Amino acid sequence: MTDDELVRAIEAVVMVAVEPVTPGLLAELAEEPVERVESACERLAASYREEARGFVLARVAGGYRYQTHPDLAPYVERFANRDVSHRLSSAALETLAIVAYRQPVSRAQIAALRGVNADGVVRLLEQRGYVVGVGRAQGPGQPVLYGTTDLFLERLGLDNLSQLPPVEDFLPGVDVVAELEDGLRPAGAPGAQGAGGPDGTGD
Amino acid sequence: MTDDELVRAIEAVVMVAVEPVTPGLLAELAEEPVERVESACERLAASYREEARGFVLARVAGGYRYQTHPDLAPYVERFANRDVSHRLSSAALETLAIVAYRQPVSRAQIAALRGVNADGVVRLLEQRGYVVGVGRAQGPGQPVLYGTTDLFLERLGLDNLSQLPPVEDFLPGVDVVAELEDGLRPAGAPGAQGAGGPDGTGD
Amino acid sequence: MASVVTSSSQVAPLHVLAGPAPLVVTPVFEGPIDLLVHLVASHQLDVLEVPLAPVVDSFVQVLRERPETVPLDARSQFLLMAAVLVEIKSQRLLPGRDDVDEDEELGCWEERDLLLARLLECRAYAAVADAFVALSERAARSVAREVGVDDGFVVDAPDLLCGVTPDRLAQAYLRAAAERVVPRVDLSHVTVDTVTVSETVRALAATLPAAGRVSFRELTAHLSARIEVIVHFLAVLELCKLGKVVVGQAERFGDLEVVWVGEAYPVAEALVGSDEYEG
Repeated sequence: MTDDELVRAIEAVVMVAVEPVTPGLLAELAEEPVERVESACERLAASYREEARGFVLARVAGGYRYQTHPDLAPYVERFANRDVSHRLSSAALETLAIVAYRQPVSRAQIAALRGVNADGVVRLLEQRGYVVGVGRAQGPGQPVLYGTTDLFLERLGLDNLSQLPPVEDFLPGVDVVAELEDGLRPAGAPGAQGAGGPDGTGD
Repeated sequence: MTDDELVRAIEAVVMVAVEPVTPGLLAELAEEPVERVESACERLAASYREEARGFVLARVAGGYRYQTHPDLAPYVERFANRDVSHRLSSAALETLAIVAYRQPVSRAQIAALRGVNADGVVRLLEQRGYVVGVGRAQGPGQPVLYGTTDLFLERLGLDNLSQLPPVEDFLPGVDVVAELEDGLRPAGAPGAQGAGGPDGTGD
Repeated sequence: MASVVTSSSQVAPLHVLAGPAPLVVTPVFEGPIDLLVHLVASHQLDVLEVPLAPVVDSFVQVLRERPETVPLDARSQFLLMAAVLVEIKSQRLLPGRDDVDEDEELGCWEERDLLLARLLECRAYAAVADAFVALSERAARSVAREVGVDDGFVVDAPDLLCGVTPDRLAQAYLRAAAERVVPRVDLSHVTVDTVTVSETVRALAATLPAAGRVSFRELTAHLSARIEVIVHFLAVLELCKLGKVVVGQAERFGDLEVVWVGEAYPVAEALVGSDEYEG
């Protein structure tokens, strides 16, 4: 393997790694001696510094990873704190409601209930501190089970979970059932809010 | 902001993004015009290509993201935990193609075209996150209209729908059309052989 | 491989579907079924001379005896081809061919063109599906970075729950937990025929008892659309099945004669069973 090839392989692997990649693992992947890999990494890191890239190849916790150059922290911070919207989307709110009423619940269970993948929404809710992993389910894969946080209770003005309103109170009357299908209209469509809550037979 | 600063900011922000970053968002963060940001991104992507980096700055689903160079798939594959999940069946792929080219389209329209019920296939595609309800049709029942998602674009490595290969390129050749037409000639029409159709292709 | 009892000996087979076509054996034809369809469609073989029952029988026999020799593709191909043959033959057997007016003939072409367009479009999408696979395989060779912002960066969490009350949360739960209502299928694009078989059965039951012996041609003389003739044909068959009429034919391919033999004024409800023909 030429030096160039080795450097390219390092760039590719480190780019997609979530955790710092050890020189040992890189050496294994490239089938090259660790020393050679390590010196290639150092050269690469130096070249990024010289070229004044917006990122650096940092040696962290025994491995290499890409991180942003400290100079650019203001942009990264602004990016991280950007507020796409100041409200939860209805998809996120529904997911939060499922966690609130069904906790502890796994992402797969949420997805099964909502009919769509829930990973992104759960991650958002977790980032915002409204839900948190509270344990792991038995069984294959031992998926994380989620529950709501104190912050969630606080923001809703509740003392504890037993104060969540019983959902039965919101089940529609028989006369409303006929209008349920209209409730499938995407939220925000004119009239969607009208008939005392959109669809939902509760089961 | 100098060109160099802009490029560094772009590198930093895209490096920490989980999803493709739109030029609009980059422009907002850098407080620069979108056009300038976009051309800086293009120059940056070109420079990575020229330097034969192990990663590329790709334009996918309307934004920029870092991804590994295809050459290095052998190294990355052994490392990244990829969703090598189940391939789509040809029925699912054909339905996906119909949604992609005809969106927004209802399940009934898909079924009418394919000649078979499309509910199961559409549900599968929805679960996989490739299609999503994008609205409702006017008219009785207000059926859900489906369109493709950003994930679909990402999986195909496309920036936007206009990059889909033109469907005309995939129409069968003239010989096949003639044969299909033969098979469809109103059978038993005594003069059908010579009379030719209104389309004039006759035999 | 295919011995064809026609004047023409060099006929290109119809490449409608890939894969080996199931073979069929009939008194006048022996060979792949797609070739049979091609010969019929190109008028090199008169479909009226091809009994279709043996075609199906021989295929079913092969299915029974050596099911492993008929892959799924071949089975579906056979079904498609057999359906095409049955359709062609049933159209030829329908009376009233000679006096179709030009509009209807045009309508027929129009229908055929629509069908052709649909077939072509489906074919194109199938090819596109292959292109999608190629595209996604190419795209899969690149892996996207999805590492996200480092924990070192402070992320202020704005109150996204601003304005959300416990009641709204409960309603959101009901929305989420509700069984997904299956959207009704939109039939608005389907042209609904104005006349159905069951209606026609009732109409015939009202008129036939007093009509005596009528020919099917007379019975359908006032009709302008082919679909109405077909509906009448199905209605007569339905009445025949119910034992209300007897259908006779003086000569092969001669006009059908219809005679009412049921009670004079049948109760309409007795004929309700034919509703399933609707649509």
